[in-house]
Amino acid sequence: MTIYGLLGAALVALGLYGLVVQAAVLRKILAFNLLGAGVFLLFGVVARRGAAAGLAADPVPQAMVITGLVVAFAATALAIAMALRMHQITGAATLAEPADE
Amino acid sequence: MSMLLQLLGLLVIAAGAACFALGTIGLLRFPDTLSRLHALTKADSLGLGLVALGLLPFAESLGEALLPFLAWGLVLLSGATTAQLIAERARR
Amino acid sequence: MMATTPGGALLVLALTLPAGGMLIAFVLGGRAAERVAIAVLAAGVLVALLIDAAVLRASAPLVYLVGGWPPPLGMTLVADGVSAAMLLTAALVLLATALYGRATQATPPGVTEARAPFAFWCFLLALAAALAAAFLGGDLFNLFVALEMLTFAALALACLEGKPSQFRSELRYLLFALIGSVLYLLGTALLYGNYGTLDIRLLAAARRADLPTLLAGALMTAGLAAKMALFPLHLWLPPAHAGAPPAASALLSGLVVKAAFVLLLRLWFWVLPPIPAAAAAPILAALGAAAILVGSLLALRQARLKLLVAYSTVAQIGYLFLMFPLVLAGDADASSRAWLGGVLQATSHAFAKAAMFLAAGLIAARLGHDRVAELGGAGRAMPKAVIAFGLAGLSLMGIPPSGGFTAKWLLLTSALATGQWWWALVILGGGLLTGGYVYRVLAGSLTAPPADHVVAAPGPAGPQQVALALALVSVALGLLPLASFGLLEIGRPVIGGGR
Amino acid sequence: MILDALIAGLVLVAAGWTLAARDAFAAVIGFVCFGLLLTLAWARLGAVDVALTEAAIGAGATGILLLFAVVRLRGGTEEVAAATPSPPQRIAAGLLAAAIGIALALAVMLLPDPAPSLAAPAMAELPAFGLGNPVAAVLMGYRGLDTLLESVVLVFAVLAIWSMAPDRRWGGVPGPRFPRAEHGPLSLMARLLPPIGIVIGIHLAWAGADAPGGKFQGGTVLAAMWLLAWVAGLAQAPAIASRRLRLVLVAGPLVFLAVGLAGMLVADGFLAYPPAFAKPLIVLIEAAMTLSVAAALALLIAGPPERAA
Amino acid sequence: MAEALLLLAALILAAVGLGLWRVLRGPDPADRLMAAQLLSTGGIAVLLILAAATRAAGLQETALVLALLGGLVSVAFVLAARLAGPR
Repeated sequence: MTIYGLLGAALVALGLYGLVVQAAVLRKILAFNLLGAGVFLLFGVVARRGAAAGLAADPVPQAMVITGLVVAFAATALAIAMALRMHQITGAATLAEPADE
Repeated sequence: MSMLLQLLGLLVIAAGAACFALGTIGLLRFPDTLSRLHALTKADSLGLGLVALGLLPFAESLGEALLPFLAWGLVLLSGATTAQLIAERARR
Repeated sequence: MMATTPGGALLVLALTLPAGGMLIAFVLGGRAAERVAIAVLAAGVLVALLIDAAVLRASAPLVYLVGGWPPPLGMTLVADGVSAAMLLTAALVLLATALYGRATQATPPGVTEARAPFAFWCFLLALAAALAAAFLGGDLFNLFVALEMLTFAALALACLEGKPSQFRSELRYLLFALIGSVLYLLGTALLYGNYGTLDIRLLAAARRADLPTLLAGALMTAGLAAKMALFPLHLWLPPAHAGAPPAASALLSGLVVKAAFVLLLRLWFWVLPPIPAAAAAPILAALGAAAILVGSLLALRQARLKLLVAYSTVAQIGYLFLMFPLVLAGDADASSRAWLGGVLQATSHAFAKAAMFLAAGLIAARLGHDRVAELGGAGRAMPKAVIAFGLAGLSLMGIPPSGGFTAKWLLLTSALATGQWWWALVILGGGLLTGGYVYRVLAGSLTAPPADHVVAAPGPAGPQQVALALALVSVALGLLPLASFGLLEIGRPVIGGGR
Repeated sequence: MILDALIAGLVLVAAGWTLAARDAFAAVIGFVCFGLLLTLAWARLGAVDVALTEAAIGAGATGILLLFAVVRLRGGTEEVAAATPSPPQRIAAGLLAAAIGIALALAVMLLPDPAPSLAAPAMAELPAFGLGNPVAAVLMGYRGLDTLLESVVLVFAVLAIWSMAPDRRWGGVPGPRFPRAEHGPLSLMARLLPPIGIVIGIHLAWAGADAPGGKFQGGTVLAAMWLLAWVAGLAQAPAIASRRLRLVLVAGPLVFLAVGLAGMLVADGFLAYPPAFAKPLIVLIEAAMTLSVAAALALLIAGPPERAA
Repeated sequence: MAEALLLLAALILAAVGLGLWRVLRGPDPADRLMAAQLLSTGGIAVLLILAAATRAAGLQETALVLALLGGLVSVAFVLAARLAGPR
């Protein structure tokens, strides 16, 4: 169980790093999803630690993760729709200001 | 009796694991995409089939016994389809 | 044990009315969406007033146990003084923006439904629901969902114009908002693991100063600060807010940012243990001070009116952060003043900034541009809009009598009373700089000769009156006697004096 | 425990690859593998409901979404190179991220033992709902407001994505048009798989009351089946102006809201159920939600309207 | 018995996990996808075995969902590649 806690922490770190360092929007979105997965995994560890009453894990954090996963998916879809529109209009794949302005 | 069957099941699953290993070796060692494709599709569908078979003695109900085979069928179907699509693409 | 209080059902109404309204407007489509939105937002003002009255009458927070399940298993909706005040502020600004939008966001004749107007009316309701959820939520995870509702609604409003240049800044806005939400969520994971509940009141009773709590506090503060565009995370805000249509900008700058502020209050004064919080609060205030100075200086240098107003938001948000070390300083009276000042700054800025953006939008629409250097004649062409801008400017500067003055004066006296005079200097300096950029706009639009193409024919009066009304409210907040702000004290955790 | 170490290691490799891959396409494949392995992690953590959700949404739906995006986002490599932070900035970011990671790991280790848990009270009150799955009881009962708001968020998200369209496309049909696959492997799969998938999806949604599963998982499977038919050219996306489509989208949240408000009159309050009817009401909500979730997820993947109706 | 099953699951995962190397190396996108597919099939096998070993309800269904959606991801990949082709 500890190992998943460490994994969650590592994923958060990786995701944050990727969000800062990656330039392309799509890669930022991927990094955001890694970060989110790390956070959810920490919820999972918390749930597992709270195993009681014959359950393998505390159901409350589990329900929170399910809610969070759906919301994260919707956010990803929105970010991608915006990135596609930006690409369609300006041809840009990053958030950097265009050099000519 | 059931113990014996379960041991037998373990052996079958082990054979399935071997199939997965072979598929991986093929994937890693074969020289080009198409031959890797052939190695892979056979190995992994066979591997999963053996696992489903080997799990039979562990099942406690009919549904539980049949579900792995349903999953296997789905993998076969989509595996075959995508293999064809990939081959189509690789030949181009 | 917590229980539903009389009047608690009003809280359900405040939340479900706009949420259900949005769903219905979405199905009905077209012009019906506009009618639904205006009816629901008008009813929203009524509900907010009833809630304020009920909180005042009870002199205690309203509580509603959702599903009848008490926390920690269930969750609550709670309206204390801050929620009630913010709810009313939001309801009024939303209704004003809707009335303004009747002129600028009407479905054009000849079509049954058009993209921007339809999205505007639906997301106006969506925003109302999200704000209600954020102000009333009594559970930290439920507040996360509220934050995400807010992100979607705010982002869609910001993108309404559909201009090519816009998607870059709005996408950056989205990424900042999402990172902010995830950091917040990370904190809630730690808090749940540490306390086994996310109910704010239960956490307040159980809080300990251990590593998980402090780390959670730091992560959640960082996330909320990113959403509030606190210096040095402010870069996304000005282009994102300035790029939106005026009605949307007014909501983004005036209200959306305040939802994160209310969450920050919950976090710092309810969830975090007071002693480490008091130690860390000066950092928050220092960043706020930097935001005031940098934001004001940048606003002074902007060539575009809407960007100027947006940078002013960065500065004015800075003031909100000054309250943290003052509230936590341990002097009961100064703490209460700082609390009032901070919340009053949030409400008066909401009215003033909404008025400013609406006025700026009207001026820009009339002149065909929003270059600050060429505002000549705006004063003659649309006097009410310019007056609205000026009055709102007074409140931002902190000149009496105005809500902004009372807020800043309370913060200032609290800073002096607790011996933290340096924050007082920042407040005064920020006021001077604010005066500088407001003066630039007013001087340009009042004195410079009108450009040829600005004809004297008056534009539609309605939108101008809306902007003016908002500005007047932000001024009128300063005419209320201090005692009338007792509402804001209801349900406030007592810090200092006691322990 | 070997299994756990193996899963964790592979997840980390996949995550690292997702970040490090030079090619965006390779990164997306890495992410799909990541989601897959994460499903195993959830299974090992005893959170089967989450494992199901991760399999359906994290690995499946997100993967499909990203794959469609990556081919349309072929971006200039020079632009990316120019916008990439400099090595010192990257090192600073790396140090900051590592510090946060280490602090988190420490904080997780320092969480109290025995851990606080709501498992016992959640189980104790379970009979009030007539449900066998405690996670479903949390989602529909104790924390029903989260779920209600989340289902509303999905409607927000769909409309937000639609509103990204150019003005002239408003009311049109979302997404690209796919050529109809009359024969060949794709056509075969698009005809064979959906009937099975629909049964599985409905089973998941239905079983969610008593076993792992529920509206989100079932709805995702249904959405995936529609997407398959769509990409094979066998199904057409409806125009976004369609009243019926919008009704399907809001059916779930609206039914949930209506039942919740009715609870104020006939039960203990908002989002409370009268004890005798708790289970049938929850099943009713779940059914409507499954439909709405399926429609919303499919439309989120299809994107803004791109063609006239 | 459960331990033996878990061990076998670990073996299968190790075997298909090595295939990640192909995801990393490529060179063709199709190679990467095939490796991902192998991983998916292996993951399904692991879940099925876990279901038998731990008797936790719902794991078999999870495997089923992976089988359904895994195929769809592959189809999406090929179609996406087709879509990208002409441009």
